Amino acid sequence: MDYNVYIPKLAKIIEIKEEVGGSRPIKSFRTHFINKNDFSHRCGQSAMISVLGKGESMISISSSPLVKDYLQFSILKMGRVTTALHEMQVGNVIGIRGPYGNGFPIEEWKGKNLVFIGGGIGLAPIWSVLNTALGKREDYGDLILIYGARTSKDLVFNDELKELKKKITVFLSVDVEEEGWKEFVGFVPQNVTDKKPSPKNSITVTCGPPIMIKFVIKALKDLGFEDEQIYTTVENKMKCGIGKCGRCNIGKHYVCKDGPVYSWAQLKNLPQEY
Amino acid sequence: MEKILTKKSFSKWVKKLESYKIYAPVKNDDLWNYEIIDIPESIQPDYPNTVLSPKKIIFPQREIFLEFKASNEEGLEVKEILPEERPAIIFGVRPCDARALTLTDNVFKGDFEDPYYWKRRNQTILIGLTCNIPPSFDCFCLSVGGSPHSKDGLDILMTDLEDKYYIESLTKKGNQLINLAKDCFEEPKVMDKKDLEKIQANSEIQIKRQIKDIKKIPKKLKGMFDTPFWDKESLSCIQCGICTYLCPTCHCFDINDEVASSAPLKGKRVRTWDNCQFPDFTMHSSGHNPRPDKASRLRQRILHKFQYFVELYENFQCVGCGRCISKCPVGIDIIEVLDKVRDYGL
Amino acid sequence: MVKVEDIKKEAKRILKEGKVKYIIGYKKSTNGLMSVPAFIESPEDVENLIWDPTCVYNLTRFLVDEKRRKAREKNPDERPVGIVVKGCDSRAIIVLLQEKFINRENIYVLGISCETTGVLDEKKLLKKLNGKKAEKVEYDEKDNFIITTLDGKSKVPADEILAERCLECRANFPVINDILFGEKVDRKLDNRFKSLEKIESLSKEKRWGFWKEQLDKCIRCYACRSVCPMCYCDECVVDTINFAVTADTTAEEKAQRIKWVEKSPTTSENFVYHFVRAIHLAGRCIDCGECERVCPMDIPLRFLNKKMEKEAKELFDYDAGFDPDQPSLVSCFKDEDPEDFIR
Amino acid sequence: MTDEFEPRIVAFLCKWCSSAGSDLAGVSRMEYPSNVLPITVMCSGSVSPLYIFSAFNKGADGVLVSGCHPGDCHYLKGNYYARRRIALVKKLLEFIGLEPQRFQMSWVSAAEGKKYTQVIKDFVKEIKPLGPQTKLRRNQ
Repeated sequence: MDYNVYIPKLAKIIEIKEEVGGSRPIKSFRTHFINKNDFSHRCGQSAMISVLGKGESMISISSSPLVKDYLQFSILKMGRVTTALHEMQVGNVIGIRGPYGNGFPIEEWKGKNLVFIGGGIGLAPIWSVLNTALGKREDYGDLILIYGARTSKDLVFNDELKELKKKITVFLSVDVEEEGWKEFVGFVPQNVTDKKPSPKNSITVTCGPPIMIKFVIKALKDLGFEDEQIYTTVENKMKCGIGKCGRCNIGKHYVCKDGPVYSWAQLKNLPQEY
Repeated sequence: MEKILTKKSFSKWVKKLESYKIYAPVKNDDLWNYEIIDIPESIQPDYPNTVLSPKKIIFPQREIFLEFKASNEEGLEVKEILPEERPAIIFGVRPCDARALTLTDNVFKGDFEDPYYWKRRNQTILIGLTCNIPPSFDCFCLSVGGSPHSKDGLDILMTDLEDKYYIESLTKKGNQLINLAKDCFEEPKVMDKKDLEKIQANSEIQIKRQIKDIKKIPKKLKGMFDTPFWDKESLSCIQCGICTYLCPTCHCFDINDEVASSAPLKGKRVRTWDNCQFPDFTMHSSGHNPRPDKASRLRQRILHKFQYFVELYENFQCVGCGRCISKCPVGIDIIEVLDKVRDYGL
Repeated sequence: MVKVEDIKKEAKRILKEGKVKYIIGYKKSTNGLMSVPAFIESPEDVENLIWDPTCVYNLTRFLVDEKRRKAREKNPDERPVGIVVKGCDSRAIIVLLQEKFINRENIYVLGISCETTGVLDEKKLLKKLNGKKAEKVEYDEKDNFIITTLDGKSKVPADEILAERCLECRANFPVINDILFGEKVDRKLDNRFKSLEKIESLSKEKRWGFWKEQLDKCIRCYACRSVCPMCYCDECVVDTINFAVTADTTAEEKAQRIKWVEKSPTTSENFVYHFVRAIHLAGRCIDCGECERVCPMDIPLRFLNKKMEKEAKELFDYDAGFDPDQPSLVSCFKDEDPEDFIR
Repeated sequence: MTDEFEPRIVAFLCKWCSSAGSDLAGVSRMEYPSNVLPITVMCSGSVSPLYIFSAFNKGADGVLVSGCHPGDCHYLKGNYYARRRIALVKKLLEFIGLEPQRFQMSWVSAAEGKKYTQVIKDFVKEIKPLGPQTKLRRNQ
């Protein structure tokens, strides 16, 4: 045993960007480890973030593994730890342990079209895999992003999305009509049905609130996607992050270790405890 | 290695073990528990089940992980706190409780080894005692792959033969302890071996409770997730944590920061036992709770032990000690629940 | 003497007539001697009902579950729930009524008088039988219990194995009921707080020594809280997160939730937990003794509640659980309340 | 620096009377020990027993609850409720063997700066010989 799995490594916050304001704010944090270490992650993996004195929270890593200068986390203010994170300034120190979880099997997806479907903060885990695919553009076919939020102000990575539109097909949506909005109005699953992505040689990745995921999967099935083509992420309350503390399990699967990425073919056979 | 230790020589042997931290079952008022003892008297062979199993020594209810404090240089300082380096011996371990540790080992090893658990586990020697008579009315070890003289997880198994103990040393660690006081031990005679076999055979007959056809249960449970069975079975459950806290194989935990001072920041991160029967165990920060009622939480306890762990490790995460039955405030009987599971829908 | 046949007859009647949706009573357990709570839904199941000295549970605790379940149902069955209560348990109903937690019309009370005895203490019984297993314990005409073991039947004076609380009981008779079984028998008690003297007579440091040892035993399984009919708060001081969360609860609200008690089972944290509970039960605890009975670590929790009961009586002449219309102990006062301790 | 033990007293002071009383003592330059950590509350009746237990838990050597004289409560009855509740808490704390001097209650009006200083002086004097309160304190 050469290292202690429970001890977080210290990292400095080097950049904070306010993505979404209002009552459900989202901020992106870029961090840099204080001491050299061998942290390397796969797309879709998460890390346990410590605000010492407040506790730990499992957050998905939104930067691509191709980026070596920093780790990025996009965080919705939700409870004790995330509220403390939102109060932090550049230069403050947090703890990070991980990476944890299985991540997306992007090696298997080579040569395929990728359809990303996200809602709200659900774009964070997608962002990592999307940017990795962009970085290795020649490995993949068409890339499509279908993304929505409650209002245009709730869309994360707004600036980056504008850049992204120049490179790939992006369909945005907001839940309700608003002035100046020229794209789709309605929920994300409706937008999926509207845009009709082709199941041919495609993989879809869906992240967002559970209710959205449920209806997106239904929409995808209607479009002819097979269960094996549909990937999504699951979240549950976590403490250890390494499959020991016993609370995040769905059946015999520990979401922290064996998840959070599941194909619908796997997930539909698991009990509904998420 | 097999030896004979007369009861007279027992304390002589124990005296030679002074450098170890020694635990044994101790009675306080009417309560038996493992406690550190300074002068180990002869172990009473007829002690009933201790309230808590030796789990509380290997996996204490409170474990300090690390200390943190504000520092001028990096802003923050984090210091790992590992358990004290001190070899320990636990006397009078029931065979079921020792088996329980081999089952929790599965959880704490693997890709992410738990340094705290293993530090304590590796420096602790377990000396078991055959249950000549069952230590509880609710023992059912035979049903779940154990026995009153099971050797799993033990370093030494002692069996009481009235005026002496039959000693079976099962590991190097066990041999070492015997070699520390060679003159205390005698070689077993043929008669002793016969007595041992007789007592061990007899000990099995005395276990009255059993779960019939337990092999059918994991598969059966798999199909029972979404049935009203759990609502009915959990009606009398009061959602306390007795069954899981007293269980020698339950290992779920929580991690919390205990702050001594907020400015300048100083505190500890500690692990404490946690409990699948409490509603806050799985409740998300958003208020969503994947296991929202007592039916789903009782189901989790049963399925974790009798389905999920079988799928993962091919073992029931239950050793049949009977604590959860004897101590349940409302008499929920896991044997009865599993009997009903087996017969459900038939 | 109470005849279980009478209880069954009434239970059958009210179920058949559809007067109640189900009855909470006692039935035999599968693992031996003690009874377990029974939830009887059909007249056929009434045969399972029992009444003997092992009927220790205070079943009113399940009225809390019933209320919560009903609140979640879309079209709840509005009929009352039948519930079997002893004298002590009936006083818990009074407190729940007094606090308007339940309504009178939602319960149908089958009251049982303990007459001259009460229920047994399982630990005392085990000691009495030197660890031998009892198969059955029954009431006798006199103040005895009849114990059946594999060796046969024997008579034991009830006093020797009665639960501590029964030895100090002043409410052996249900103060509220829709139907009554057994007779009202007056009980003579020299001192209802006698057991407290054992601790009160100790010196200050000895008292602390005693309580420190007790508090240190606690493993925080919260069985004392879970079994208590008065511990019905939606959210308890020891819970780690907000339970009363809605979609509108802000992150700040959750973050600012004060962590009064750490989860670590240390003396200081156990002290806060048990003391908050004791003070919260002051003037509400009706001494059913369930907290002490269920404690796996044998902490004499009843002393804390009993102490509060005694002070409520001596300082404020207040008795809990007899009058649903009286204001609760700490939401009323009298001008002449003692204040000699105030500077 | 002397080695003499200086107790820490957490004082829950009613905003309408005792807190003003302590201010009066301050502005009148009356001398009294500086061992008090005052916490202003809206009424002595709003002091939950949990605050008191928590103060001891977090290391207070003494706890004082101070409110308006009977009949003077800004909310008419708050101090009467407090009187009952505090009496119970006091009995309970003494029951487990906490020194009775460590938990006290007083009536101090806004005009009684002098009385406030006296209460504090007496409190400090009484608990100094007891030494630090370690029974209920969190081990840090």
